[in-house]
Amino acid sequence: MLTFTLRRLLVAIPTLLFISLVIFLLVDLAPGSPLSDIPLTVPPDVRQRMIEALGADQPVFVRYVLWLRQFFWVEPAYLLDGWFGTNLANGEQRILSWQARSPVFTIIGERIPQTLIVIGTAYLVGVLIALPIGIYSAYRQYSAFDQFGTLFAMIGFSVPTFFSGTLFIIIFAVWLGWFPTKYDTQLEVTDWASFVEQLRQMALPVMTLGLANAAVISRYMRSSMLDNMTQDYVRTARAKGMTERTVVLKHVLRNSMIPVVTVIALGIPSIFGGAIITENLFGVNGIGAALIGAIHASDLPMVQTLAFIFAVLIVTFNLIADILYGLLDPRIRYD
Amino acid sequence: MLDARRNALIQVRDLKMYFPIHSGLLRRHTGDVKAVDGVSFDIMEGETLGLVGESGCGKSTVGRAMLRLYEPTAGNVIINGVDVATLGAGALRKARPQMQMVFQDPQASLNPRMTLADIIGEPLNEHTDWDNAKRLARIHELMDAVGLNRRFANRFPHEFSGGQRQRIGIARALALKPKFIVCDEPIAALDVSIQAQVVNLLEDLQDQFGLTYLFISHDLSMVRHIADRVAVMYLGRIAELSPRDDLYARPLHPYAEALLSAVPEPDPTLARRKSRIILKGDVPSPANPPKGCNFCTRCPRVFDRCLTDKPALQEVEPGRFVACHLYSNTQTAGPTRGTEAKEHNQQGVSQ
Amino acid sequence: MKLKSALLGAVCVFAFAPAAFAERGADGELKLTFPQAVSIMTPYLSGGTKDIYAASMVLEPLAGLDPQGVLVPKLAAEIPTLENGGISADLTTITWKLQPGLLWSDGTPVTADDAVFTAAYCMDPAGGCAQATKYEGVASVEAVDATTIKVTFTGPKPNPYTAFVGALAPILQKAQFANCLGAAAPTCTDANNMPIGTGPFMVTGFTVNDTVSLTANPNYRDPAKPAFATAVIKGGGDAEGSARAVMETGEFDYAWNTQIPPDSQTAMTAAGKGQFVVAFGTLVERVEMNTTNPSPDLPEGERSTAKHPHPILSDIKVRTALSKAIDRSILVEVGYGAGGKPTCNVIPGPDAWASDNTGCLTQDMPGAMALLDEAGWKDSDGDGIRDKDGKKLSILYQTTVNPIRQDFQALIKDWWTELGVEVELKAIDPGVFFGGDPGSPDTFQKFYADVEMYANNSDNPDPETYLGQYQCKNAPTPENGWQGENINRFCDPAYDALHAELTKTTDIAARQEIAKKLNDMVTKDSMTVIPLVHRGTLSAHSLTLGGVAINAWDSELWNVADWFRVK
Amino acid sequence: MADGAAPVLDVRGLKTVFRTRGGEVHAVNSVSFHLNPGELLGVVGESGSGKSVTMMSLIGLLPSPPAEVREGEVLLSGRDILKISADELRDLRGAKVGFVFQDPMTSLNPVFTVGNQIMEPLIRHMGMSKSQAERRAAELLALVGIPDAAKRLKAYPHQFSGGMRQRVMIAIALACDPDVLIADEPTTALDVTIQAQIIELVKELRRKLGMAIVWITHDLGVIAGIADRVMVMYAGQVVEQAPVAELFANPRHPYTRALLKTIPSLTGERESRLQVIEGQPPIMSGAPTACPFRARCAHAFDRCGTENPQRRALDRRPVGYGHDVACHWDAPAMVGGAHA
Amino acid sequence: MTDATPQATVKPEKPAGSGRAIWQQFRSHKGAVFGLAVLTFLVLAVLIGPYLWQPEKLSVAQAMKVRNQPPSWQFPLGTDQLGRDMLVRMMQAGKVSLAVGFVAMIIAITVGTLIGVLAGYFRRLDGPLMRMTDMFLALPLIPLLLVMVMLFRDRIASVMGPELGAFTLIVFAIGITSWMQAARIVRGEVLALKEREYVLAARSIGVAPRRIILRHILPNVVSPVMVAATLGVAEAIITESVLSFLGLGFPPDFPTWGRLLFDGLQYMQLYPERVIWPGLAISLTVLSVNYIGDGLRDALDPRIRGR
Repeated sequence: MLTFTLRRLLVAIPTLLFISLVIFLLVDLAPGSPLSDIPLTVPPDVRQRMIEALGADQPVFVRYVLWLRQFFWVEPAYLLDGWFGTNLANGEQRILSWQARSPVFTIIGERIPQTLIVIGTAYLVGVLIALPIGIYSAYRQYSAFDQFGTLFAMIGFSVPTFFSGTLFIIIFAVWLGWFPTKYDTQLEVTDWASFVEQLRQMALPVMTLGLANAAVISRYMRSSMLDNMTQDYVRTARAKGMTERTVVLKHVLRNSMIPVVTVIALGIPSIFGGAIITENLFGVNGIGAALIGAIHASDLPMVQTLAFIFAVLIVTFNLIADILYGLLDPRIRYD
Repeated sequence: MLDARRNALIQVRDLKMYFPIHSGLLRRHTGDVKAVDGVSFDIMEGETLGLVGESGCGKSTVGRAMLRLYEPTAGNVIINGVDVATLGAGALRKARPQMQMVFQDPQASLNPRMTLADIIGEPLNEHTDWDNAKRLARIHELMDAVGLNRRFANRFPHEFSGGQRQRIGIARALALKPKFIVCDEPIAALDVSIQAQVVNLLEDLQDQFGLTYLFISHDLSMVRHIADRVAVMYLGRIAELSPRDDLYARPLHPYAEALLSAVPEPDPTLARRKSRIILKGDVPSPANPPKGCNFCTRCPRVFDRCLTDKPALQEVEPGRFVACHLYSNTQTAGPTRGTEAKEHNQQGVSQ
Repeated sequence: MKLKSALLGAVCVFAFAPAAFAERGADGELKLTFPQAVSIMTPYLSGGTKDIYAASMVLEPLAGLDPQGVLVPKLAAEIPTLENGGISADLTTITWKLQPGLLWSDGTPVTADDAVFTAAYCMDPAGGCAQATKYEGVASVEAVDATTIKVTFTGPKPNPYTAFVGALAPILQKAQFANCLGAAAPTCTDANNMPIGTGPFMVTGFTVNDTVSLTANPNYRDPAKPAFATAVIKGGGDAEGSARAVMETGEFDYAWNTQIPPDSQTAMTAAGKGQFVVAFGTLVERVEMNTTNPSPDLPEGERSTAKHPHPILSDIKVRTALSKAIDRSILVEVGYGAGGKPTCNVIPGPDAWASDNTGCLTQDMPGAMALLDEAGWKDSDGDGIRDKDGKKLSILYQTTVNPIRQDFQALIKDWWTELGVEVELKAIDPGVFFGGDPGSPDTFQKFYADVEMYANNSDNPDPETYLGQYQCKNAPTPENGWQGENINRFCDPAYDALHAELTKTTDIAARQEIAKKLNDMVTKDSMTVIPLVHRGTLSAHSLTLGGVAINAWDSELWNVADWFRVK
Repeated sequence: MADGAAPVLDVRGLKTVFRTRGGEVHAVNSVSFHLNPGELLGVVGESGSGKSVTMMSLIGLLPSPPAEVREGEVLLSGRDILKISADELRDLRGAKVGFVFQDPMTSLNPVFTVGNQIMEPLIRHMGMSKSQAERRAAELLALVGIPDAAKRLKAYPHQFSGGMRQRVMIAIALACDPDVLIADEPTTALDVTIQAQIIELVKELRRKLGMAIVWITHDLGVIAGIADRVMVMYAGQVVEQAPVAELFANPRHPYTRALLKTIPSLTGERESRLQVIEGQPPIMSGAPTACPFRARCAHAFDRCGTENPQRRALDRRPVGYGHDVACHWDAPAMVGGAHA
Repeated sequence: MTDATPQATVKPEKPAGSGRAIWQQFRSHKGAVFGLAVLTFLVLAVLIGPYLWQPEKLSVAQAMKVRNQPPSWQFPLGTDQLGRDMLVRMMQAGKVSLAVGFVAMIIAITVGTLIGVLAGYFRRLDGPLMRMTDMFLALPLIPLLLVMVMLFRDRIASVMGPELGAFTLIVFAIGITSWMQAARIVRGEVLALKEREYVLAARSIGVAPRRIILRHILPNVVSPVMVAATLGVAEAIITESVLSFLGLGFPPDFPTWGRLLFDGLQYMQLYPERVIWPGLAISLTVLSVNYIGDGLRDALDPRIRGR
């Protein structure tokens, strides 16, 4: 297990370097300029000066190497300095967002909490809704409940979040007035009242995303349960006189969860990646909103960094999913 | 070990099939699963050689490696004078028609999405450039030969019973008029009443077309019926190779003896009288076989030398080959000698 | 129009309501929402209106402009003029006096040195100052004494109210920004995000592209203001969501830039929680005619350059016909409602500067058809599309991605198709269209299309610079890397001469006359620019928010110190 | 054969059908049999003959739908368990009736330890505490001949060989000391030498514990060595039933006879050609109106096509207790047994 | 045996794999029949509908009077903010959306299956191809699409014209960025299939790898591919709407369902039918394609068909 993990880690390094190069080039080659916001009355030479001030006039490969150094040396050094009060970074220049002129990692650091809280909760809620639906759908295959579950999942697949989100706003905020439409990122939970407030403002984005997530995961859960329901060991459990509850919720579920858990783990990077449209719609202003904002403003350092972090997370969680599979399934031997 | 009486169609020499084990950080080659570890035998033209052994002993691997479905690690497989173990891809393809295989699971060995005619006709597509009519005629001919109704040519495998499916598999193997067929547990997945049908069919076809069979099975009584000579495998090696009647009447290798004694006797009176040798424990892993004789961990007659030296397969009686130290101190061990050894060792274990 | 007069009435009532009885911080929290989030708090490093408006709550210039475009003193004691001697007779210097006793929010005094520093900060060529145009022509800035600032220009400057005037050019605190000169400017994250200012509020918390938290400045010069103790600017979402948060759910007090369809405006107003307000500046949605040939068949480097005149649009009759076919009032009705009005001018205001050019306001289909016939474009093969010499009257019409612009494209395409013109539409991401990347074929400067539509405005009531765009020398070409504001490559020596005269004229009435003439030359005389709609900025505020006086010439939040809670 | 004692299991007229899209399949058709205390009843038949389905349906282990137990009585220690609720039935399964299935590779849950799986019925049926159950589980493992039992409790099924897993299955089945053990082809998936080990084990356990066993198999050889009484099934019906020696010595149903002849012997004379039963077993759609074996039967006559034969006794003992057969043909007794 | 025995004249049964049998199995799946009916309806509506429903072209002035109308006899689905007939627009949009959805799905499935089969069948290609798949999964989609569109739009447009060019580019862009799931699924299946005995049987006959893949492997990965395909259609239709939203899609006068849905959003409260029609159309397409996929999967499998 350990050597397997180490091996996968070793393979991940060249993969990541390659991905970083592709991302760097892609983002760099994409058209668009951070200066599109500047009034049209600003003369060209001033624009040119501003572009130079953004550091965009060096050859692309020089910038790639510099960026790599920033990413793998300077920024971690700042992180360590922040933790231990050391001075590894030695005042070196950090990666700055072109749009906000502040360090990209500081911005991302500010945004991760709300992304994790909102999108993470939505994912969790999605999983918590999906599992029982999937389990019961499989247990009563072809029942009315199962048919309804299929329909629910299909709607979840086919309705874009910008549509369901707006619908929820109109129903729950405008008509019913239950929940606010704008997420207050400054809200600190200190007492019961603010906790309730936090729950209220999370309600709409969590509902929107949770439903979409639940649709997907419930399908996986159902098919995995169906695969296992017909296994011989289920008959053994019944032959031992175990209650249906034990048979389904202990024997079948535990086995069915193995592939589902890895699917869930593979979906976790999307939590960090944020849900671009949902975040934007509700003003959650997490990573997803940062990404779309940066793309619209052609904020190259921000897009590159976010894209690469996302790639790192995907690679990492792929690895974690593999390891989880091994941990959950005693039959798997990696060596 | 050549049998001069008849012409050896097949000569297998020191066939090895190792599946490498890679482990560690750098995926280094750290060992091998020795599925087949130096197997040699001949099969005479028109003969049926039975290959018996328990699951995991490597008997199926021998069959597959002989037909180059696996790339053998070492050794020669000379079929009709050609060493197929070393042929290049093109030459191998040309050599394929003369050697064919019948598989164990008639369900799994037929593509569920192809019709019977497609399945039987596939070898013809590959190796002939016949037109449709000619091919169809041949398909019908083959269906007649294995006793399938011609009307079923457009049916799918799942529409047939297990026995009929196995007939399809046999027809496919016969399509190119092979000389040699490896029957890899062809009856293991069939019901008792159907097994007999298939075995009879195989025997009829052998007579009709002069086929040579390697009949791989774990069913000792069926092998007794069909095979002329029988090889008993244990953990990748041949323990004993003897003419059928000799083996069943008086097995020489302790493993062969135990194996035969473990077969249930379908006669209550005999069954109750029969004294059985019950082997202890399980077969060791082929990735980590014992240092000495492969059977030494379970052998009721094990002695010191068995733990250190691997016995070679030697002819201890005319036509009888055994790999056991009980017989290895002499090149000309006769039946008496073997019996003595056996008695001696029985005393040895009874302590 | 009923809505608009109601709005104006409201503005009058609230803007001049006596707020003196109020007490600083008595009205609790002011909540604002911007569809685009604030990314930085100094206007010198950002061109984004959202950033400039947010910064205007904290940083102040010497003088600002009121809703009528009239100068009002902010930090200055009074507006310097020729009459009071603040401007030298040769128009080369302007001298500002600071109000006495001004303090930064950290309690230190404001001095002339801060202004000197601010000019140096923005004029440093390595700093990438976004407002460098504000300091163009400035030769030197000196502190005559602690409260006197003298700005010297390189030549006579008929309009010297650029440096230190308006939300784009506020005064920075020297002490805070001293280490942020030149190349270091972007790295001063703390100062850029939480500048110390003199405005009614000061920043207490800043989350990039999300939220700005502010609290009343204890050292603000009017002890009774601001009425609110704290303020928060929440960014993100879209215009729809921002408007909804004020007009329907009442979560926010003020939403900037709530450009939504007229129907939705009416529906939201009906909810009775807030109202929309509009400010008309000089923003004009227009169609620009390409005078050069954008054909992709031309070699790269000659496409859309003066080398090849446009095969169709070079004919003024065609251009006029295209303009005549457009019903501008329908455009307004569909796209803007109260937030726009039809116009034929590129300089639609202030009134004194605007030409009374109304010829284009009524649609004239027969006239347009006649003109095309006259120009020789006739539908000879009966396919519904006019042609001449075997060439079809076919036009590629591009603009940015924006629902209203796409509606405009659809309508104009309908009218032009009716004329017998084949129209192909294209919509480009605004980041690319306005991005100015010389490598991209889709920038508005490259103009690889026959006509394109966008909006532009003069950021100063005096349009001298703005009108300067249409000089021959400003045409984008491959040689200058496609940089240049003369988008349609209009070139008329008479225009250039007249503009040169404008830069020398000091008499305000004369300047206005020249500006009107220049305006007419590019619009009704040559039909190179077809103005469509004079757009206002549409914002929304809650009915419980008083004192809002929307302003097109300065920050919309120019008088945020006077805002209060209606009880 | 303790005829005097009341049977632990008495099945009367059991009928099970499967509902499929193609119609009903009568998988078990009026099957009656009994099992005396301490007796080993062998049930022989080919796949599809209904031998497993019979055993599964009497204790409610068939998935429903599509299976439906339509008629019959199943008296377990005198109590009709087809009439009790699903919950009560669950209380009997694993407690009064233990099961061993064919494939030890798939019959154990791969993600739980062997100990856990043995302890489950102990905790459920015997109300043991965890530690009690653990002690008992270790005893059981030792009982079925697994060395180092206490340690092996923590191992997972995949860490055992096939034979060892089947021993674990037996330990689970015996955990609550059941009156009846139903072994459904318990050695079919195993190698001969391992099969021999398991058979020895079962014989030994039977001596020690004295439970009654139903042993389902298609291998007459296994039956010959282990059973007291044999029941032959074909197409969902019992065609012949007799004490084991009697059946092998004097089979009376043509199917039983054919079956015995198809098996090549390991010891006797080697036949030049194997006996075959031509044709295929039928699929039992609809209630049978004729003898299901008639198409493959050498002795079939008119009556076989119109009337499904009832079981009839061949000696003085009632049907089910001596030798009985379901055949219209009055077979002459075979001289010298099947292998003559 | 070659001479004409009486048996040789026996006519073989009709192949059970013929269209009729497949159709019969398909018909027994209620959901699939429903799906087929709905999809047929949608396809006919977008293909034939425009010929059946040709309302009089309104001038701009006339259209201005009928803006934002609710459904009526004159405008069965109402009108939009410019007074255009929504039914006409829905039909135009449907043609594009359905075409984008299916073509992009076919590209994605083709690429995914190809990569999956190669990786699964040829051990040596497995590592590199799967690394590549991981990489594509980790790539940021939007910048990738931006670059592709920037690099190729004009070149393609100059060859094929703006509309067909945009179609080709969009379909290609979506296809090329959504094959990864299919590749992973197919690889897993192939790894299992290639150990099946019938593949061994084919090898023992000497069938070349290419033909083994075509004849023995591909037909048997149809089921999982079908599932991926149905989801792919929905994803492609929705991705297209996001692309249009970013200005990377079709020319602005070229409606698609995704675009109509997006445009309708800001009118959702006032005129909910503006989002209901395109939303319904997308959902129905996805739903019907999914059920058809289910039915086809069963119908194409001779094992299930015979049951």
